[in-house]
Amino acid sequence: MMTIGLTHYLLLGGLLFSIGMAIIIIKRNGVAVLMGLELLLNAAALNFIAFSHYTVGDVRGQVVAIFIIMLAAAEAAVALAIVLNIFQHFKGIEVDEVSTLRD
Amino acid sequence: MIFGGTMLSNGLVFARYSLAEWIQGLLGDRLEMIPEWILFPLLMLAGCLVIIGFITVFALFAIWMERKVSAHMQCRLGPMEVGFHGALQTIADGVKLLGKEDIVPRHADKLLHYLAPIIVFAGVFPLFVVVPFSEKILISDINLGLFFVAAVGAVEVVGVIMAGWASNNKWSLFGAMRAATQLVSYEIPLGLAFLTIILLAGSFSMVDIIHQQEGWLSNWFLFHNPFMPIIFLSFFTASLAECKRAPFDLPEAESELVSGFHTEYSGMKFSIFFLAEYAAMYVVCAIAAVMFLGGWSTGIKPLEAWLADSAGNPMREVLSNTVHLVVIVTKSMFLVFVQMWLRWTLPRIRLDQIMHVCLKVLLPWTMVAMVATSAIELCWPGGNMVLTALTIVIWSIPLLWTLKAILDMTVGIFLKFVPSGR
Amino acid sequence: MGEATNVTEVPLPQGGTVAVKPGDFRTEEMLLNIGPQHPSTHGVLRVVVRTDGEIILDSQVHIGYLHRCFEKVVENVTWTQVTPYTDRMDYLASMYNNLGYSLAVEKLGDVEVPERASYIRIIIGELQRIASHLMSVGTYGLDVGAITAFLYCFRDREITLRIFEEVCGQRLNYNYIRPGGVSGDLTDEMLKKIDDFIDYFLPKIDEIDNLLSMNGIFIYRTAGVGILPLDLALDYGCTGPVLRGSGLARDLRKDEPYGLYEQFDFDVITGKGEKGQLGDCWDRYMIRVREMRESCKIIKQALAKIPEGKFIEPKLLKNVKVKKGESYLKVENPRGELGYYIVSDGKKGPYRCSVRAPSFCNIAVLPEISRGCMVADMVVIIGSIDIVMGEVDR
Amino acid sequence: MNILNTLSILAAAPSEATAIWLPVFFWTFALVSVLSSLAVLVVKDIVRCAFLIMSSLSGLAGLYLLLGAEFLAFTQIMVYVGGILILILFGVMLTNREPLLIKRMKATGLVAPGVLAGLILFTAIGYSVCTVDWKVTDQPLPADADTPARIGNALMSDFILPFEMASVLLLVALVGAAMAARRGGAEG
Repeated sequence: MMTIGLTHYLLLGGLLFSIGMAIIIIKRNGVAVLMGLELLLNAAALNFIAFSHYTVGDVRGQVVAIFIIMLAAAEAAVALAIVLNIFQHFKGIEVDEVSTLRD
Repeated sequence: MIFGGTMLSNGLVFARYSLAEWIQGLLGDRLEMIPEWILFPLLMLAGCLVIIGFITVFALFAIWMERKVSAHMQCRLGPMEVGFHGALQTIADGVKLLGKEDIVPRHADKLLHYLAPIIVFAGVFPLFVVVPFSEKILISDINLGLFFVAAVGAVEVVGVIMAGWASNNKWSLFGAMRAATQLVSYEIPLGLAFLTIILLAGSFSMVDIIHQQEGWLSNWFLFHNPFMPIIFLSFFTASLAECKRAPFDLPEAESELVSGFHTEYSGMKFSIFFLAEYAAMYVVCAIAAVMFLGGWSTGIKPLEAWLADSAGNPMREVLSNTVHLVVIVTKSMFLVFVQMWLRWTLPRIRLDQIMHVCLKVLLPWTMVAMVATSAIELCWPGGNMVLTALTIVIWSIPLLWTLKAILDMTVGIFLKFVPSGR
Repeated sequence: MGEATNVTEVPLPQGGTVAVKPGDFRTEEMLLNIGPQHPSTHGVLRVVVRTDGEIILDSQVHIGYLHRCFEKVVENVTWTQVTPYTDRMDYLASMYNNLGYSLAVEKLGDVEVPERASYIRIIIGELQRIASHLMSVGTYGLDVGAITAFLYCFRDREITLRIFEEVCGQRLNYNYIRPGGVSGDLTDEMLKKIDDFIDYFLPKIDEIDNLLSMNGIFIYRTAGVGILPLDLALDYGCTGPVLRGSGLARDLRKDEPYGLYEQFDFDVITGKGEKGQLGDCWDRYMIRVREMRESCKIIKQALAKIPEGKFIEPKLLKNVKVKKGESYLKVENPRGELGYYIVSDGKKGPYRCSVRAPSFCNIAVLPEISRGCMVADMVVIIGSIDIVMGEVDR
Repeated sequence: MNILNTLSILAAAPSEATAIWLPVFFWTFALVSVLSSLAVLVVKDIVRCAFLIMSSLSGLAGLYLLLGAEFLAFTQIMVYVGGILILILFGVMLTNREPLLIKRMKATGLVAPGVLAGLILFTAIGYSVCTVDWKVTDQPLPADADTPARIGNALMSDFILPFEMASVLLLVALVGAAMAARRGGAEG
């Protein structure tokens, strides 16, 4: 068995980041887009923690990851409020139909 | 003969060593032959089996106890047929449930319907990893104990929502939404109570928290200062809500939502929900006992000192662990009994009222108590005897009243019990 | 359930209103079927509610799942054969159905009732009222989730049922009170038993009060919920505890005494809005608890002065002769005014018999008072109206 | 022996014998998160998507454990599984016309570009990851390091400003979300 090193985690983070990106592009539902966004943020957090573990041997990367999680929570709350408003306004949350700035 | 003696001592050692040590003792020299990398997963497996065994045995007992407690409170006898006073009734029911058809509603999301009970159970099961029984009898004393409890406890709600959604039934969905609202909201007072204890103990670890409370009874965090009983009450109330027990059993309110999120469940899946509920009951009560009631500490300083002084005295170590085991289980079971008592006495409250209680009653009071406790801890680190005495004096009236009520009830159950009719 | 075309003001449970117009929704409205198979609809009531989240916007009561053609069936039987059918209407207060019917027939047929029979009717009737109210109070506890109160009530109701069983051999459908008297005498031993029961039962009412009526959460759940204003109650023809809960002291035993009720001293209980507002669920519930005390009072008085004598004219056990004509007579059933309208063409049985069932009139008010409440309140309101589907559907 | 702790001990100071399990755990957790996030791309039912995202993020929490960040792992579970997932599910349920029918989502016309973009991005990242020398330290955090305490100290010393800003941000987000989701919030 090979040993697991920093490269593994970075590649995994990159893979998840790419998948998140693809979700954001492909999905039409506002809530699903939000899920892709969460994946992006988490991929970044994984990188931070991996770096923290393998390159500095410190907790600073973990602290940044905590801030990322916190940001994700705030973002999710606000984004869902916006999604609800979009739903009320457009009677649907398909993001490509939401194309007007005002009515 | 020697072999028998080893077995006997190994049996006793269960109360002497943690699980890993116990297995080591059981295998003896043969352990050397097993490579460590195999032993490691085996140990994990053994831990899981021990937890499952405990949950099953506890649930069997607790369900019987619940039926008996409720029956005697309601002037009935409860199960009497299977075994001594119906003690085996739960097993009979379990066998019956196993034999039931597993019904999945049409148009239900079969995969999620199947996964939901597993996830609910997975939200409770790992909590037992940190629930301590004595110095040696615990699966693991991870240094983030209380935080682990708060985190893993949050998983349960996912399973509940999954069950409600997948059942394709409006009642189930209602129950799931209620559960989500309630469980997420009550995590806040729960978390604040955790914070206060972490603040006092300076550690997340369950064992550390208990060690902080050893010695006399007045060392218990419950009596730390006059605000701690408020935190305790708030924690207990919130934990009732987290376990979905009456008067907060809205997610499964049988008179409103038929059966809430598990309306469409039968057979084994239903019994897993049930098992998880009872396991959660024990966990929250054991954690309350650890946080406020000194965990396994007896509260008698000389006895504790005598028990702790076990250097070169294996029998006393066994005794010490046994006593601690009995003490913490008794404390937890007492709280479990209070949960049952409340369930069979109080009506259920309404959804908006449940939020009112959480956000406008529990939260402010817990906040105030937490701030006050931290201020006190800042002024008198490690507690203050005057404050402890004050706590005991102030709270003795409600405490005595509760004890009297319990006494009345027990007397009522055993002496004044009249079967229906005359 | 019509489509709302204009803005409707929907009251919220925590006070204030919310304007709802079509298309204006944060959440989707949901149609919810409560019943006919549901734990708290007290039988086979079906209520279709339109909800926004858990708040009820509108509801409609569907009945008829227990229809048994009572009024048609009794056109084909003799006067005395009708009573078993009346038993099955309000199966929780069968004695009263018997009594109402018997009184209507006696009024039309000019049948003289022995005085002892009148007393027995009052004793048994009030005992039946206690049994019925115990059922109502207990299941109400069940509705709000207090299961122990339910079993306490059932424990005591069991005793009344045993008394009934000893009196007439039946626990639920008695066929005991019949035109001309009652079908069997109350022995001294039975009277003693009833007396003992009252002595035993009066303190038990305090127990119910302690456990349920004055429980903080119970008051929290029921006070100020499902408020029925007096004019609305009168408009819908509500009677019994539902009407008295709204504050009107209307009791046929006082207002239009039948039997020998004018000779007895008791109070008519009305709601006062002590805990919430006048006419809320707690008031309606509390009326029943307090009426049990009044019933005990009446039974005590009746037991004290019950005369010796016949309990029925033996020839009347076969059949009654009723002349041509019609009569209407109403009695105060535990649920309200139970009216019997009987038409006779001089033959062996009724030509037509129509019943004014109190539950039927009371349940009609449900959509009005449940609007703006939560789904959990719906259960509480249905329970506070205390319906018996056997009577609603007949 | 602490069974749960073993995971992080395993990662930080792997003994010769137990290190053999480290890749197993890594691959398990990695597969869970990658497969479930890939499934999100394919699955049409939005509720299933939400649960898949949850499983993906839980897999990440497992990886955090392996990296010796237990505090982060439990925070991840608490915040994502207990909080954000519930929010997302509420969002899903509140924005579905037919609450009880499985909602089939339509994809945009951007499936091919989306997949392509993902592939290109991954290639770029993979290339840079493999070519750069990351200066891996030979002194990772000791296994018995009190990471929660260290994190707490870091938050209260080096990161005090971001920490305070974070609380303000959370408050603003809370108020903002409440205002935006208020009934009639769209009209102002």
